[in-house]
Amino acid sequence: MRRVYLDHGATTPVHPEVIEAMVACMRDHFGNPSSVHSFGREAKKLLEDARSNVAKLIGARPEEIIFTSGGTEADNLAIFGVARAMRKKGNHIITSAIEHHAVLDACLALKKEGFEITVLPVDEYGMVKIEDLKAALRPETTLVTIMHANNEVGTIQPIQEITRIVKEHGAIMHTDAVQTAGKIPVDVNDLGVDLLSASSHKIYGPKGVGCLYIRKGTKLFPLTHGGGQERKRRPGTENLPGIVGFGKAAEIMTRDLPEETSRMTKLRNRLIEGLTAIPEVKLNGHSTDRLPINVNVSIRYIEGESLLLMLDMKGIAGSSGSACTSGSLDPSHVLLAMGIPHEIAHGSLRLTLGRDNSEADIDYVLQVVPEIIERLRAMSPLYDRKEAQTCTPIK
Amino acid sequence: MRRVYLDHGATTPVHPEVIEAMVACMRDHFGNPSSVHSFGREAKKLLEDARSNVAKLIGARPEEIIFTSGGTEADNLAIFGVARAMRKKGNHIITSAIEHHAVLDACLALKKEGFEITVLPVDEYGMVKIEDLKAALRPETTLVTIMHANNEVGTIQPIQEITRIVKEHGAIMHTDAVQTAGKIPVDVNDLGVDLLSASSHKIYGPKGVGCLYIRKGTKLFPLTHGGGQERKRRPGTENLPGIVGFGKAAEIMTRDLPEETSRMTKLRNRLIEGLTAIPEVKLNGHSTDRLPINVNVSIRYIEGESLLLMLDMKGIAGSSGSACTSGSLDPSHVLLAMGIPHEIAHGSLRLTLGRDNSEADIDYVLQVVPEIIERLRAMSPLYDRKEAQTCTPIK
Amino acid sequence: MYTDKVMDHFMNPRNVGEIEKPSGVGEVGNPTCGDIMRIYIDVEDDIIKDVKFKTFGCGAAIATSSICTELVIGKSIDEALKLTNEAVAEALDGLPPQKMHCSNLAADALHKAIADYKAKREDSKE
Ligand SMILES: Cc1ncc(COP(=O)(O)O)c(C=O)c1O
Ligand SMILES: Cc1ncc(COP(=O)(O)O)c(C=O)c1O
Ligand code: FES
Ligand code: FES
Repeated sequence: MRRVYLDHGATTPVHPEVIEAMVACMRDHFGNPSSVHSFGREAKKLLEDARSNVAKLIGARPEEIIFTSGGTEADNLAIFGVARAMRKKGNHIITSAIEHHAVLDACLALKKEGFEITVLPVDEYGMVKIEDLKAALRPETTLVTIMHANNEVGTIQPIQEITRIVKEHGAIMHTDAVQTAGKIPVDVNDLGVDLLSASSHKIYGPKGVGCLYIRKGTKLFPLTHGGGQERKRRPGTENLPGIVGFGKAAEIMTRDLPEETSRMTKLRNRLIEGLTAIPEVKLNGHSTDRLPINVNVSIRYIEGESLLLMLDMKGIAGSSGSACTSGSLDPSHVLLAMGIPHEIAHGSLRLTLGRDNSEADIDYVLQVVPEIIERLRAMSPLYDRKEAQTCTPIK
Repeated sequence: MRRVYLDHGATTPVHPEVIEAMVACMRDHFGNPSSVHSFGREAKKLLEDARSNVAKLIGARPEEIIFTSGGTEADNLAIFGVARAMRKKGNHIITSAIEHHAVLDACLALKKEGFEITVLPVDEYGMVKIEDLKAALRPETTLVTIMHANNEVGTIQPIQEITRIVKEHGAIMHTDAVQTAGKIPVDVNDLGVDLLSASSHKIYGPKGVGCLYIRKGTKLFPLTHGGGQERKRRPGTENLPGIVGFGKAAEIMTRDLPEETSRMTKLRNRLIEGLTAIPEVKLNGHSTDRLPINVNVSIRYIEGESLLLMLDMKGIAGSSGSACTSGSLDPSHVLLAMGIPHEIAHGSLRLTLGRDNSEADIDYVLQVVPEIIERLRAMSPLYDRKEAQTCTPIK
Repeated sequence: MYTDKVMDHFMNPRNVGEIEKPSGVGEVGNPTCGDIMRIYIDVEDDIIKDVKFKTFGCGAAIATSSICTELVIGKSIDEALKLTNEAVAEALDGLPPQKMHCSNLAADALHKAIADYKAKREDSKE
């Protein structure tokens, strides 16, 4: 059976060159980078080479990169780290309603520690409004954390403009760039941010490694304590094979970015056109300020998990913001924040493109999806009603 | 040049079968374990198989294992997690003076949060005394954290007995088994502990992955917040290749433990005999309650870093508790806690054995080390003085 | 995640559709995740002759709907009323824990359809 992986927003296959670099590291340079001897020095060199490559990907200096166990830890380190370090200055933090749970849940946990959190709303395209941000900033605001691009609907925020306002106000600016670093141009100095999170497994590197960019001079408490690794900001023996893999992935992404971005954008646009041509299928997110790899549609009268299962039987891997896939009781907080009603969020489908996808993959998806929608709608009690015109139309 | 790696206490080479399993995982099963589709389900299966293998290594049930980014995070999660969760019950924590920095520094950080910390002393062999523990327990003691075996001097604590007393008192017991799990028999039910930390890279698995055993029913706050992975105790996309590698390493260690333990013990004893035959070289730590892989000696009148560098020139990799290697101003806190004077701790040498070491390696070391000691002592002003009998003798 | 039996009933659901002049109709919305099931029954002499369903929900919801229709066709309404959520889940060789609530949909909708049938019968007697 044809297998078409369209869940690159969740994770990506590991690039063969990345695997090669990791194997070489584990086979030939297994030392502990903290050790005095030659095994340690070799390991240390690999560590620092990887740091340079990751720094280059986002226009940073190597000494501003702290390796973490992934995007989640990077987000937590940034948010807890700055909030606690700046506590004497203020206890107010601003974030947005469409952040990843790594950011939102960290902010909620800070609330329990006595911090005040403002969660900015977004418009129907998932965009934060500048006026809302301006209105929310207070003298005691120490940190603003707003993601670069959203993982579900792909909307890209105007981080440069946001950061300018935040910095003018004297607060610290963090952005979760897990979905952008390596996928669209990201430069910490262009953006102006103080902190930026990235993750390896979204860009063809291994899972379990990420980084936090920390602009020189930014105060931050560590989350964990122990050895003096990573300038005391993140102790523990470094995940050397993972870091080496991340470094190699960053190198490849830096090299291939322009070409891949235009190729992805073309495939994405074809996929969006094809899917939204199906009756009562609507694009979620922004039509242009959008990740090149992201397609997200709501398909009325059907539920996302059953759609994913049927796609899976046809070899197609996607994801959904349906409550039934979330393990919790609610559909995607991102879709809800964009004002999409529960029952429509239930029928959302996210397809995220990657390096391995071809035009033929898109053809296959556009052949299979309409058939499956047809089948599921035929089973749906909501679709009946629609024919009887008792349903509220999609706005 | 012959290369003899004798720093297995710092980290180990990755076993070829481990590399193979990791490559297969990255090449063929790169999905996100949280995804609904077949790529996700395959990844989930690998994750759970690894969990079973790690559980088996320490006699636990799979659902009691939480994967972390290493031993440091496992220690921090246990200590912060329990201390904060039990805060209403009490604010007193007991640890020992020879813990790894991941434990000691976590406890120190808790002190800043208002906890009271008792640091138990150790005897000259690095052993915690049961009477000291009994005297330290208070009604408000919620957590006792004492390591299974020490990473520097290899002393194995009577954790079973300690745990019995702690549990009778109604407190929670954590042990850092980073140096024991996979090297000597470890069974969480024999030991009776509530929490136990282990790390992959000390047992021929990859760096950057470890686990915390959490006995069913033990309350614990997470360190980081985000997705619902690892039963909400440790969010973030799982380090799947690392975890698969750890699982494979655990499987190999479970299989080879008895044989390797007796082989290591023999090599260790030869090495100890040979080194302590050199004048004014003395064993640190316990002679029998000792890790099979650990040799630690103090070599008077010389300094550890220069010794390591000279050994390195001969292809031998070891480590030292010298202040000059520590990056801080003090020599090993472990040696100092054992009552070893500064100047003697300075001249400590740790050689830690592994699967790849042979009798011939020991021969080589026992030929090279005396020559180097000779050379360094010839340079040492202390050695002069010694001949003039002005130095305090080693007790 | 799902057993082979769940996947079979999900991919090849039995008795999907509607009954033109049903003896009873039951509809439930699962308040926990917003899913909906509607069941139609055709009853003759208190025996369920035919059942059809329509479901908006996850794989487990569709599979439980399907097996539920199979379990009750040919049964008396009294027997059908004894069908429990657990029995439905069991007939599918089990459901993942987080999906157990989906099995409520089917049995509840069926019981509602039977109640509807009984109410209609009472009405017509009057
Ligand atoms: C926007 C965003 N932030 C954070 C994360 C978490 O990163 P990681 O999976 O490396 O923990 C993800 C991915 O899951 C993400 O998409
Ligand atoms: C006793 C002990 N605890 C904790 C650690 C930390 O483990 P990791 O290196 O996996 O962070 C080590 C090793 O460095 C150790 O020897
Ligand atoms: S119908 Fe929503 S989880 Fe089953
Ligand atoms: S003599 Fe140089 S660091 Fe100690």
